[in-house]
Amino acid sequence: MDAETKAARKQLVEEVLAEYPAKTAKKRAKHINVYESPNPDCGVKSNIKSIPGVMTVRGCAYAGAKGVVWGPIKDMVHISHGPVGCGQYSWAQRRNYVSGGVMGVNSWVTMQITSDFQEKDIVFGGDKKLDKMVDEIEQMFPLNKGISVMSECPVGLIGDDIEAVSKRKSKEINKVIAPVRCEGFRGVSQSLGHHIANDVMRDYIVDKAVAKNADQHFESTPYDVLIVGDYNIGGDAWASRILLEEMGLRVIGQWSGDGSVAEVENGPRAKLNLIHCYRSMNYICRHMEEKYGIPWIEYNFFGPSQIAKSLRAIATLFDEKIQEGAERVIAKYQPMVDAILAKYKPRLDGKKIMIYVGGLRPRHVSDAYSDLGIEVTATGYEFAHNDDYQRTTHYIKDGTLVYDDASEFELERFVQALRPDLVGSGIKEKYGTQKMGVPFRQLHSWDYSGPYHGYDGFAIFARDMDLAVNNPVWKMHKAPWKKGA
Amino acid sequence: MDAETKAARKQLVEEVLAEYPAKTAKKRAKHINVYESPNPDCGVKSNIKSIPGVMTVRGCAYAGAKGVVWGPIKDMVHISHGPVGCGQYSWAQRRNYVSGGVMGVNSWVTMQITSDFQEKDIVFGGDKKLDKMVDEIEQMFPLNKGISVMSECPVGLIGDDIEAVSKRKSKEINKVIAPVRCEGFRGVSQSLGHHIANDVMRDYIVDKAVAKNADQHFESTPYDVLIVGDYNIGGDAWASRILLEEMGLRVIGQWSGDGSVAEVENGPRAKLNLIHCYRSMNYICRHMEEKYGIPWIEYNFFGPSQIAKSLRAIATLFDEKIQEGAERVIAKYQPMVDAILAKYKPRLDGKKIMIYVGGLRPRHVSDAYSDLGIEVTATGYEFAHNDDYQRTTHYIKDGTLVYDDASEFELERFVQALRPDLVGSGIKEKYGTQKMGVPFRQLHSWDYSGPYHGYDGFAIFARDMDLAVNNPVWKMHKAPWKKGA
Amino acid sequence: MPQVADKIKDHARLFNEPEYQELFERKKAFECGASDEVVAKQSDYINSWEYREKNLARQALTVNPAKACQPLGAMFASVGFEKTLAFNHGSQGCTAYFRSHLARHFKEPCAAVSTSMTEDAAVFGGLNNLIDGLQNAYTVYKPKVIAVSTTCIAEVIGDDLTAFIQNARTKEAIPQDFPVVKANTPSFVGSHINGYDALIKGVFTCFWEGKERGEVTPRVNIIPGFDGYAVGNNRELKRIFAEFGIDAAIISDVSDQFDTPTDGKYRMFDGGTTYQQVEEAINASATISMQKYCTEKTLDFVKEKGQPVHAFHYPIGIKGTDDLLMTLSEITGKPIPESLEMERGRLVDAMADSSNWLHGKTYSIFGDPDFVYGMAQFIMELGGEPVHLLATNGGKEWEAEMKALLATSPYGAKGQVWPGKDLWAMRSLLATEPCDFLIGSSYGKYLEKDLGIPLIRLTFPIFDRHHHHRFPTWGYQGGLRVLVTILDKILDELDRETMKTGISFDLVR
Amino acid sequence: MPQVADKIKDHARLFNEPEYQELFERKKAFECGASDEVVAKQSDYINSWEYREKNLARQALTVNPAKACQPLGAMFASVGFEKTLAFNHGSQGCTAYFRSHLARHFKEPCAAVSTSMTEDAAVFGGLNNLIDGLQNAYTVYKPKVIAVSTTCIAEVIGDDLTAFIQNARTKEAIPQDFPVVKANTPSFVGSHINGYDALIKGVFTCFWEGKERGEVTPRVNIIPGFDGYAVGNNRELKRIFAEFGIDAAIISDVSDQFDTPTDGKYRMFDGGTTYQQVEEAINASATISMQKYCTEKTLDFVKEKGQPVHAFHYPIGIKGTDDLLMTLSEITGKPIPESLEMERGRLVDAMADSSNWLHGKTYSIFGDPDFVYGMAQFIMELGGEPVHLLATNGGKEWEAEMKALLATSPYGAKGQVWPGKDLWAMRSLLATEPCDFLIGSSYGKYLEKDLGIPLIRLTFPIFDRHHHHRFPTWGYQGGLRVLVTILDKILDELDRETMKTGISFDLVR
Repeated sequence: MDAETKAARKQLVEEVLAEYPAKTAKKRAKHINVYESPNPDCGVKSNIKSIPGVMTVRGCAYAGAKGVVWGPIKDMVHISHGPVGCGQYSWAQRRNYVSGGVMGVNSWVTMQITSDFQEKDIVFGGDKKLDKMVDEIEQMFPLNKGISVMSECPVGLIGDDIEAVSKRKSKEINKVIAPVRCEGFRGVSQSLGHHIANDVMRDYIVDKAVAKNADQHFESTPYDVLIVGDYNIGGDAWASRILLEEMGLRVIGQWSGDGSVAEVENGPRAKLNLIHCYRSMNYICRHMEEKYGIPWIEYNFFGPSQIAKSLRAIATLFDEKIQEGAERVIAKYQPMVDAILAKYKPRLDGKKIMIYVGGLRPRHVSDAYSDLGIEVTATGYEFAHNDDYQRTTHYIKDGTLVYDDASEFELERFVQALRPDLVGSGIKEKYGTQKMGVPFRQLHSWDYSGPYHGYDGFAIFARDMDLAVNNPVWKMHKAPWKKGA
Repeated sequence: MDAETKAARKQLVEEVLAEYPAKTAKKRAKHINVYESPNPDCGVKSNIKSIPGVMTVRGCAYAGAKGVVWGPIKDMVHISHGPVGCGQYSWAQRRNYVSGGVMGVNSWVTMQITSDFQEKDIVFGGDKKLDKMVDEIEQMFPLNKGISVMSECPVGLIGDDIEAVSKRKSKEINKVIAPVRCEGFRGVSQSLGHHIANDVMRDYIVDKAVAKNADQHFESTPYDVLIVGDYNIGGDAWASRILLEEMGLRVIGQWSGDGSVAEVENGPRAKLNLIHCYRSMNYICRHMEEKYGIPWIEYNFFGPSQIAKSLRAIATLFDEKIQEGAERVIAKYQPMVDAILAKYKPRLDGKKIMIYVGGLRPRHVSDAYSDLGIEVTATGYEFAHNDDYQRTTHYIKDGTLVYDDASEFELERFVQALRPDLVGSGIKEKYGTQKMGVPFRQLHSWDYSGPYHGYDGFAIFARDMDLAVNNPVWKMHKAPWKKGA
Repeated sequence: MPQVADKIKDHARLFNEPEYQELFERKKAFECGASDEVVAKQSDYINSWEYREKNLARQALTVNPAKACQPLGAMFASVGFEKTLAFNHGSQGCTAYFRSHLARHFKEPCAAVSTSMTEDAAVFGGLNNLIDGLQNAYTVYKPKVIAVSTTCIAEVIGDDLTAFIQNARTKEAIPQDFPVVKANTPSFVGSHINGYDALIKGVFTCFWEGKERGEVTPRVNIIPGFDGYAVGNNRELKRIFAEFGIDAAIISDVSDQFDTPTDGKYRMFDGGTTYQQVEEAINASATISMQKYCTEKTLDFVKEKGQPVHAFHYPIGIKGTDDLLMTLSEITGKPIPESLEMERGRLVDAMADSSNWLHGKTYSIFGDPDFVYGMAQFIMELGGEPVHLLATNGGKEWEAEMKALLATSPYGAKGQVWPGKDLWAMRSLLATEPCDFLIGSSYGKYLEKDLGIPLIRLTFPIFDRHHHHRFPTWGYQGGLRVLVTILDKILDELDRETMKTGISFDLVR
Repeated sequence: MPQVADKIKDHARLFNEPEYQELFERKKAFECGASDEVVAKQSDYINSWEYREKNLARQALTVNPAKACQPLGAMFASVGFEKTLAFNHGSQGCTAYFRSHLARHFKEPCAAVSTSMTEDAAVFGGLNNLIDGLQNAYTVYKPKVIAVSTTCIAEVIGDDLTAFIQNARTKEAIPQDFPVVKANTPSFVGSHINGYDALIKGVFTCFWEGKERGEVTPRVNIIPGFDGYAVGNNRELKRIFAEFGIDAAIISDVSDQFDTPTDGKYRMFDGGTTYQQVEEAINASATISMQKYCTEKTLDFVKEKGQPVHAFHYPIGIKGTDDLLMTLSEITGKPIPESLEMERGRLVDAMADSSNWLHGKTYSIFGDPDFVYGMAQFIMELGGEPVHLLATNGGKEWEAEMKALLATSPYGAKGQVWPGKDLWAMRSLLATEPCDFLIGSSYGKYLEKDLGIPLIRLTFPIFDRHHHHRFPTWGYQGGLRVLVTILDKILDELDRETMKTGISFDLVR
């Protein structure tokens, strides 16, 4: 990027910060930067407490644990343990698609199951209620394979011992009951919720299953892999799995999109763990590597460049059969990719996008946009850690604006100043951005579209970016009689 | 009825007539009467030209011929021959239900097929167009069993020879082509259209089929009957047929609701003709009686009293087996009738209805209402003849107001003065009546309900009258803040 | 025995019962119909390209046209004027049909009289019918004005309305100065939109007789055209005028006539354009037609009087409304009010919010020429793609205008324009080149049934849904309603489709 | 390979392709789930009366409740006031959830800040968070007022809002006289409707502080309550006031805030009740609550000030609107205007026209207590029969009022009232005692799917349809819209049902 533009961007950052109280400006300054290539990091601090009153976009540990990691496991009943709201607002919001389940019979992903704490539960504690809930769950939903207890804020404040209740009731019903201490005040964002969720999954399912060799009928193959950190938003994991299977691998589980307790239990039987969302599930991959010697590899199934790269990288860890498989898969989809690019690239070439989301997407989608000719002008994470920003440098260009835990105020100013052709962020950011006349796609929920992973997903991704950017409405926001004005 | 009420009614009639110009009042006076029991007629003139400018409810000969008699024959293509409107306004309006047909393949009842006359067709004549239309019908609808040519006004005025075209093309395609001279200006109402339609059906199908013994494989039985004058509105004919079949008769055809050319051709093989709508199809019954010696009997399948009476009357014309059959049918349905009456009669008892429709209904529905406890306060026909009014005296009580070819003006005044609990008339009368706060049922289309014939139909009839009379909306038309006023 | 007093089955369910299914089987034996195989084969055949070609080549046969005849339009236009009795000179059956047709759409009474011409009148002329008719109608219904239009018979035999009406005055059937509007409306020329045109022109002709344009009053005449949504639309127009602070007269305003209350009283006449407004209309700044093809002759007549005219094509959506407002602003010199600009922004907002569901959906549209134009324009604004655009009463000029419209947008690339074609032709078009949704009138329900393409009812006649016409389709607010109507259908269908497996049956969309 | 560039399949269709169906089969082998027979058996069992009884007997477990928590209601109420920033003291995740929740319903941005309390704050109290939060929010967003409500953590640890805010003033985080509204809104008490109540009461408490009722201004305060249709309804109320010529203040009016235009500019604040109105409200003639259960404490507070209060139950339809108008008339001494009486007559007219389709249909209704009441009342006016009436956040008083309502009409005979129950209980109720239609929020779509009972979306939250909230449900015009919504569903379903055979697939209905 030319020095002038870069300077202008730095100037913009200064201007925005200047509107904060001094103390706040100083803190926020550490989280915003114009990237200098080829620095090995983005030059921003991360994973630090949000500043009160600035309208952070972040959520909480409960959102990370229940909403992201545990919620998609379909054959468990996930209790939102505490008052009604948390479960209500997150009810069926994450589009974690499920195959073959009957709601309320053997799948509970799209249900809101809560202890609905009342004042008396706060005063006298909620453990008794939890005990009774387990019995009622068994009555109502006897085919459940286990229960998770997702703690909401009050639970951690009133001294409840959900671990004890879980242990006792687990013995009674002879199923997993996983107490997850993901109270909303823990940590600084969703991120700690992921970590806690990983740890509980490790302690209450993975290690126990390995210890007791739970599924003795499982027949391993040399090609067994596990998908980790794909939550099957709009079917993402399926559009990924299909490629892995086509190249000759056997996918033995999905963590946790469309996942089941059996897949979690048998996960450690994989020969290789394939991790898509590093942020939310690297913990358990590291654990499995350390404890069971299972190697893991990050992959990126957004867009044809990264898909091909990832397929090849995965294949190198297997034999020639799989390597040929990867090439066959890439070749098979190439004509479709060519057709998609031929149709959409001319409509999108040279457009600029600003990204602000969580997890892996602020970097992972970058090359998918490049494949379509769209440049990432700015990007940032809601709840990243330093290792995320390091990884981001492989994707972004010199001069890219990077923001960590951006406030709505900052985002609005950046959008106004940079006037990108597209913003990719979340539901809270969507409608305000659009009012400015700027096209927008939700990059959490895929704006109710998807899948975006894999080749099948890329076709949809391309279509969606085109329809977002080029919808005629974006030429209409100014009344024609005001045009002269 | 007490003399006072009767006098009031006569006074009402005088008052209404007084608003007409003298000449008109004099003419209309002959059509309105307060019935004096037990006179053998209703004391009204009928089947006379409507008076210009008074808003008669009547339609035209085309409506009677195409809309009523021919239109329901499902496997023929009925051409509305002339300008586009007549066919358009009558398109799929009569609810002549059809079993087992595929629209545009072997059934055309719900289609509007027209020659869409343009100015040049008026100037140069429409015969050439008709000729071509037959060819195009054969191309588009090869499975048709024949064509009817329903003349609209211009055809009769411009000297077209549709008979010649029909004859020629009929030979070419070897199917019936029936030219029906039902121009709208012929006669004084729908009624002449029925007659013309009957005559053409006689000449172009019935007599020809008999003459050539069209269907030689037809195996007769002693119990063969033909349903005549049931147009299967909302499935009426089916709810009737089921009873006849249950009592042991074999129904060999339906004229013309859900009818087919074959059923018309084989009609004269019946041992007895059962006529429901006397007005519209008595002509062909008389012809079949005269020419083929087939007896006919009028029946009334509205309401349990008349159904039982009719079943027994029909049965007496057959052997004991059928007579037993009739009793069996009556007994079978009695519990259902009792339950219906138990449910609805208490809700309807003592209510009064005003009726104004066409065909057979102004008299035939009378006892069905009586069965429910509803009294017919006034009744009249759009297009009756004297024989209809004679038949009506068997149904109505002393003091009933009778009007023939009533104008909307008269009807409105009578409704305002008599304030019945229910009015049964047509779509043109429906909404104005309701605005007066008076419940209404369409008695042409059954207000999109039905069937009303037979026992199954009576259950629906009872339900519908209840919902019309007792819907809570009829207590709402006055604003409560106006109640004191 | 299917009926039980507690749960009575009517036609919709009764005949699915086994008793009746068996009855149908028994009956079938007497029908001597084609075999099931032959029927199936023909059923397939009518979906083929070969059939389509034959279907489109028809020259004489019309099947399921989407148009009505002139006097219907004249009747509709008549009742939009204050205490005006619609009066058809011709056979009485016509009048019964017009009245029923409008009643079925508006679910309202429709008053109109006929001269009830019969065979003798066909031979000797309808003079006596007209005289008697005028006298009776005048006496009984006490209208301010009688609006005479003709049906086929009077046109074919050549009855001279002008002479006959003069005769009626001479015979004192009506007072000398009683205004009688005349419109020749032969059913074998044009369609209901031309009848509308003829009647409006007749009103102007009658009330502007002998007058010339004088000093211009700052006022706009608006002629809505034949519009099944007139109740909602005319009221919305009046609301817009009020926001604007514009003096505007709707010429033929049926919005009250077709929306009288149920309060115990039947109003045969209600609301409508006053004749004072009609008389003053000659001096208005300009006349705007909301539907060009409904007002061609009227606008010529107005233009001849020296008054500027503007014509729109049933404007729906952003550009349609923008153009209307800018024209109003231009004519009156008044700025477009902030409140309407705010409504515009809110419609744009709704379009943006829903754009991902609307984008790329394909639609076929049928109806009157102006409606198809306005609707197609809005569809393209929504990122939708028009496929088959059909107006049975559209001609060459309309075809050219439609093609020009399609050419303005990349979303018009799939658009094919079908002037003069009927809905049986549409059937072939949709069978061979399908689309996602069909926009039209209730007549489209057979296409929906046969081809599985969901129908969105947005134009006259709507017989099988109630009260839609009480809400507007015009203006930014009307655009919002149209958008929501379309979007609801899209999302309803998506729910239905995804309900089977549960996959994609999302709580949020 | 399912994707083709010309016709890209997304999630709704992609996974029906054989490739994916086979993938699901392969995956199933790793899931070790119950056998198909066991699943089928349990699927049947959950529809049984036995299951229903167990389901209704639950004491600890809540499944699919139809209620949210207090601070959501407080946030909704906050943004109905002029330039007021909703400010949650507690964990930041709560605020993110409230904002998303409202955004998904209104398809609008929802601004609110949090004090982002974390573990240290849980231990040491949230004082610093509150002070910093106020300072940042005040500086960055420049609101006129900040409305503080609490989430669980602040309530459980017992943060003292009054003292903390005073502390913030002392530390000059905000100016001394900067108004800060307070509401304690613990999520473990009541539901969103109580949070609404608390915030409104908080506003009055803040702005009426030290004031007593003086000379009465002829004005009415209207508190709409928590209403997902607020955009349409509040505007409709204002239109009604204008027709009436009444001076009325809507207390918390979100109609502009949740309907800002897309015109190139993001408005974080728009419209809302002014604080002048709030201050003057103390001297109004009376206060009317549109939703009793949303305003119990507020009305008590107003009553204590000596002002008359009136409370309705989300009035829909004829009697609901009649009562509202008569109350307005009574309070203000102004007669009900003719124009509204005409609208009334038009709604009655629509009800009469459609009565044969509406009569005798059975409905179950769920939602907030006032909504269920108002809706059930209208359903009975339409000749419909309520079956299961459920409010998760309804209590004993509501139950008694509902039963009294049902007893006023023969159409209420089938009605069963279910206070405190959730939608998994509703599932059992509908499986064992079904009805024709279900009225509620988007959450009802799972019931529709499982039980085949069509859902009519008429209350918050509506996540999967757009812009419905821009149209009113209140007033006679709102009643018409509700009627049409219900009727469209009835007729859509009838068409769908009869499309199979063609019998009863009528053109006119």
